[in-house]
Amino acid sequence: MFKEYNPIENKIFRIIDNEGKVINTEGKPAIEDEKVLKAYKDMLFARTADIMAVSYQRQGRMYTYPPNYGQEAVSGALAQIMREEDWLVPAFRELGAWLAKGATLKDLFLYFKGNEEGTAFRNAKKLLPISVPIASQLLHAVGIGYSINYKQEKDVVFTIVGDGGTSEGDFHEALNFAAVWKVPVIFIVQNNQFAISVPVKKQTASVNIAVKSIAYGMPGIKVDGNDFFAMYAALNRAQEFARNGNGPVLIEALTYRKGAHTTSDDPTKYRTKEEEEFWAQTDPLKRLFLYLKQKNLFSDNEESELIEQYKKEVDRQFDEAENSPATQLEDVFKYMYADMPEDLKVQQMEYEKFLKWKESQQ
Amino acid sequence: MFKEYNPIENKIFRIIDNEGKVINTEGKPAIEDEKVLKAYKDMLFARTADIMAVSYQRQGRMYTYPPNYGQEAVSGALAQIMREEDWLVPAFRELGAWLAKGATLKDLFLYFKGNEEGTAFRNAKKLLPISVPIASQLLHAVGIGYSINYKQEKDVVFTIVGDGGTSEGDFHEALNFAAVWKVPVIFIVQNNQFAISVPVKKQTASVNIAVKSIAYGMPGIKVDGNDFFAMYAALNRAQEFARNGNGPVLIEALTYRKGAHTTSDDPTKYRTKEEEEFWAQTDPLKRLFLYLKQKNLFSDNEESELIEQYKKEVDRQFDEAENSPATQLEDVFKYMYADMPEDLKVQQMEYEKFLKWKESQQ
Amino acid sequence: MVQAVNNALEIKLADDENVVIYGEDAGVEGGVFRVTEGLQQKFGEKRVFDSPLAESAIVGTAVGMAIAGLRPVVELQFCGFVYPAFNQIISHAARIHNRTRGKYKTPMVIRFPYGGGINALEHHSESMESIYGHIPGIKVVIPSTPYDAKGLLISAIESDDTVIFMEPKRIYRAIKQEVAEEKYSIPIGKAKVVSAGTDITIVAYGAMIREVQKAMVMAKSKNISVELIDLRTIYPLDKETIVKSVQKTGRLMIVTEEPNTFGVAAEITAIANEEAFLYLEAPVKRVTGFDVIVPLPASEHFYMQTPEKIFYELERVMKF
Amino acid sequence: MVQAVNNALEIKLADDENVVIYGEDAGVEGGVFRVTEGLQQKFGEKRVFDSPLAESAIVGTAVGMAIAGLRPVVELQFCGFVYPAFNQIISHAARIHNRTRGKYKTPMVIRFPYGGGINALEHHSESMESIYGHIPGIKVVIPSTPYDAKGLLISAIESDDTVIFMEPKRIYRAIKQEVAEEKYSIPIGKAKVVSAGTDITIVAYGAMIREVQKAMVMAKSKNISVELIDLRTIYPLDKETIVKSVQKTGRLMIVTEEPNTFGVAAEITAIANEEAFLYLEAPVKRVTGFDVIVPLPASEHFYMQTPEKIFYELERVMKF
Ligand SMILES: Cc1ncc(C[n+]2csc(CCOP(=O)(O)OP(=O)(O)O)c2C)c(N)n1
Ligand SMILES: Cc1ncc(C[n+]2csc(CCOP(=O)(O)OP(=O)(O)O)c2C)c(N)n1
Ligand SMILES: [Mg+2]
Ligand SMILES: [Mg+2]
Repeated sequence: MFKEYNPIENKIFRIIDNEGKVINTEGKPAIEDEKVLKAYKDMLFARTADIMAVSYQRQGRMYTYPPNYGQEAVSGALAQIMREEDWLVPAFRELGAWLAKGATLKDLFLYFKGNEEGTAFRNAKKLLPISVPIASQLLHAVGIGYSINYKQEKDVVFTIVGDGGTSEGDFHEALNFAAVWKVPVIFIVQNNQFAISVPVKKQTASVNIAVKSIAYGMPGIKVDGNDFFAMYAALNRAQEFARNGNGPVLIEALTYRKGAHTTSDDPTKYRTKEEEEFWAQTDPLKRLFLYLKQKNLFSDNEESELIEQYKKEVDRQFDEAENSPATQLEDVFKYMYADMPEDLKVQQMEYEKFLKWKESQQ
Repeated sequence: MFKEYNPIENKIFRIIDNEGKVINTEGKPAIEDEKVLKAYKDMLFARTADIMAVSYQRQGRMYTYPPNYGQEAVSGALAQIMREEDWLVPAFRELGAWLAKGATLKDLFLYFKGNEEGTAFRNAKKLLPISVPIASQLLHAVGIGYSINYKQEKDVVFTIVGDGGTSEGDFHEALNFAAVWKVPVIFIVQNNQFAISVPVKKQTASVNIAVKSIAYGMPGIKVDGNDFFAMYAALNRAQEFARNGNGPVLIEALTYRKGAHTTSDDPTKYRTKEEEEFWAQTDPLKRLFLYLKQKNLFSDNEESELIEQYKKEVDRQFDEAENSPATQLEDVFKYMYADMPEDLKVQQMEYEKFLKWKESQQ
Repeated sequence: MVQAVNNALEIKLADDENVVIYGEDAGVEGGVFRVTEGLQQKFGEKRVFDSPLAESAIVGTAVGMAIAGLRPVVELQFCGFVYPAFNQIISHAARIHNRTRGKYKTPMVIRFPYGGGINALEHHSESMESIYGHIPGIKVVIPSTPYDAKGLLISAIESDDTVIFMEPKRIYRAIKQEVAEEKYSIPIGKAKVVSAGTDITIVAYGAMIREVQKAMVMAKSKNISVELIDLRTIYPLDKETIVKSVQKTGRLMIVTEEPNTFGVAAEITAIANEEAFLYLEAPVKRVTGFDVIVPLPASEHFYMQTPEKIFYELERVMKF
Repeated sequence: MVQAVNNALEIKLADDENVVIYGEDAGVEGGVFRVTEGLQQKFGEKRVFDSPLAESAIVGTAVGMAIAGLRPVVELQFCGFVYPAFNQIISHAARIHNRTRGKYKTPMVIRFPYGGGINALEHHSESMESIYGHIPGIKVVIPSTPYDAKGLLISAIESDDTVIFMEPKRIYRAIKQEVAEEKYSIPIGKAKVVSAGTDITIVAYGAMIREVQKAMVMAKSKNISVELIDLRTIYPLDKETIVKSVQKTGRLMIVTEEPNTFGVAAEITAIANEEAFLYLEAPVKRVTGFDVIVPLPASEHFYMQTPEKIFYELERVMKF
């Protein structure tokens, strides 16, 4: 697959077209219908949660939120591919993947409500927290990859970065170390074509992003990131490749951020209606839905029902988050160190004195 | 040239063989014999100075020194190519190139004797100081390149980094910015195959270094860095390319550091005699000397005489450096800011009081 | 303050064709806080532009531009995202002048918003000025009002030294103040006595000035007369103004958002100790952040200095 | 000290199979100062190895390894080359524990040589400990003797927190001391009273301890009795030991190699001011570097604290 879709020729790996028709039967991965349906439902759940998150934020009930709208197939495919023993080292726009690794919506809502409890993903295994400093997380993935080899385990690390993130020095250092150390790390670039307002053509002059793999001596492939099947097949192949000791892979997932960068961004400033309409045609859920419908695996009715059901679940978890106990002073100090310095204890005590005084003033 | 020597095929651009015979007449640049002879003499001067620098250091008369021995053709070709209006943004191992831009041996000796006066290259134009933090200088070259475009000038920036330096994030960011901004910057990687003790195969898994250019959408070429003609032709072409507004170029100059990393390094720890002997065959001065000799442009006698003459000149400049006045207290403060803070003046004054006291104690 | 900074940039762009402005989203969009809004439209893409997403490159290329004669004013998006550029700042922006014995200068400004209190997520609320103040070879400026922001930024752009210009984003839009249209400048390295007083000196800067002023209302009701000094410049520190004031009041409190240990407040304490030792009637009080990562919004109120907290500390100092 | 550090590494490699060591030239060559010499031969390439030349990656991958259960001990070549890794240190190594509410730890050590006095060129002589001390979430350790180096490094490797371990390269080979072969540890966060005295307290660490000790010989001849405290740990600071001593002697001087402003000495001054105010008989004296880039060797003697200079300052404090 990697040879066939040599990124230097700027080919793109795609399985279904915008109408959900299979245009590449040879490349189509062998997944049971059931699994495809499950994937679709997961993506639908993620989209529902995502849309609701944006509206909670608009209602002033969360501080910010980075929408996934339009990019769900990347996380959706990844969600099906990751095994329990695989690691996920995320950026900040992969809702479906986080959920698949055991993060809950409640965690996320807490996080975006500014409650640190949400950063921990307490019940998720082998899932790192959301990483905000762009591209810096890729190096953690490589370190984990080293540890996997060191312990002779068979796990694989999936790590994600945006198109903008490919410009950072850490992107380069991570891919270079990964290839030299031959670690089982799959680098997924969600090329949603913007870094906030900056289009990818101002980000790099290379023919595409997958081609950057050549600089590190690792395979790279450009994939239609709005095509669930293509993403699934590419991730599957990469996982197998890495598990078998062949080292890292770079996957460019070409997608489009239909929403705003975060809830404080206004995309009309930097992109046109035409562009948005063009990309609307490629919507990953629409395409997969049409595929399923054509195969009589799913219907409009079922979809509407599911959405209603999902909304309730999302609201339920949001309520839980909203009704979580307020954070305490000690939460500010408790986790700073495994072994807390005396000084922090004193700072906390001193502040408690102030709080007492404050109370006494009322 | 860049198409023909596509680095992805791992071809190397070479004009003369180890015996100085032209093996690629087509590629041979049109330089007058006189100029070739001058280039050889400059390289010989650099080698003489370099060898003497190492011995001054051994005598305890300089603190450290990074030998150029074996890599002289890279700087030697560059010295002939750079015009007055071109900039040089160096690393720390390009003696011949610095001299061509107007740095003096005296400057350099002062520097390696720990005298800041030597860092300024006071009489050199468009030459940046030696840059120690690996790869960081490449970004300065790109900034200068931006300024050239901004002012619609026709200058070109040459900048140098080692093979080890290609692993740093700044290497990546510099090449990426250069290509996006389309600045006239020629990146020259002196691939001398080691970063101190670390061989290039532990530095990157890519087929070669030139191929990294693909990641940035700029031309790249792998050149025999011990072949003066090949370096000359590649640099010449790159200069023309950049001057004509086509943006940056990456040149990998394959060479070998015959000496130690610096005078505090012992290469026998990490490389074999066989390896050293193999590379001795490719010595850049030897090859060019044989070429000149075959063309009756130069002789052993002339060479010996020149070396004697050069030695005197090197010694003279070393003496000058050695007899330079001692640095003064004010040198420590004077250049910290264009507009010096009051506090620094006070610190200087306070120290002067101490010096007076100290004197009074004797 | 956003307006005032924008205005200073516009004035200098018009003034000096060597001034260029860039950073992530600084061009088309006008920056994440809209500080550079409209400037690309007015001055074109060569002078005000978007850069790829890489802070080291933004600062490193500015060093090169400055060497070649331009006066770059670069924007980094948040104090928490300056760190990838740390090497370029400390190893080059701060040193080229010294290293070349004055042959090359680096007249460049590195602007970024800093500080908490805006309900932002991790990495978006920090204050790390003492780290920059500790680096020899650069100057560090923090305005506390729109008026100062404009005058100080113009000085920063005109300075031949590298200037770190930290903008208290909490008051980006919170303080309304008429700012003169014309060009004026405020010198770097001079603190300002915001209000004179006799009982205690408070040194602060940036967004903390406003908080202290609120605390001063409470203090007044208790008849405590506060002399408030706005530092304006973190380095070089205006020792003279601080020392003079402390010699008069005998008491000193410093209010900052930084983590406490090795912060700006420690330095000012040391200055008072060195130069006004015999005048001090009470220990100098540091009212600063805890030695923790600035908490997320749900807990940030514990971290940030409030007027009440400042007043509480002030009373304690007065009672010593 | 090189031997002692090497010995500590060897002990921990033997002790705990999760310990891995890497860095530029740290494997085959044993590091530029030969601190890791022989370890690859003994423990193999998987456990002690060379990395590509990229500091951010060295620290960033260590964060990942630590999360996955290893205990990486990474070497950076000089204090002046840590900066490319600054973002990984401050944004991740210092925060993963807090960010995951203790779910993931980062038991890792970042070792590097620091300090002047070895006739090195630019970027090879700096001391920037206060910057690291100011970062919430990490600990910063500096030994002053081979014995301490071994014991402190063992503690650092065994710590579940990220520890910055700065080695005073000036005394790498200068101090000869018998160091026990067996494993022992010295707690992080505890200063040591090196010698008791009654007239003045001097706080120092790293290579400055030896200089102060030389100055103490001169002081003794003038009948000045000095209490010398070796800080050992920059953060967390052992306030108790400092304050107790100052309460006894009434005078305090701090000797460091750092630039003065916003340095460690300022913090210790602030501590004395806060906790021993009524005991102070003279202003606390900071004996530190100038606020300049450490000069090249030809001028470095102006910058470094010498026994004479320390004695000179000491006498002035005593005369206050
Ligand atoms: C080091 C760093 N610099 C700047 C930012 C501010 N910032 C947040 S998201 C973003 C754009 C990221 O673009 P991309 O990598 O394409 O990811 P996307 O948002 O499109 O998913 C920027 C600049 C940051 N978080 N980290
Ligand atoms: C940022 C940084 N890290 C580490 C060093 C220490 N160091 C000096 S030279 C060198 C190796 C450089 O190798 P390469 O780039 O191949 O250049 P060469 O020495 O071979 O010319 C290293 C690691 C440094 N100067 N800067
Ligand atoms: Mg993007
Ligand atoms: Mg090399």
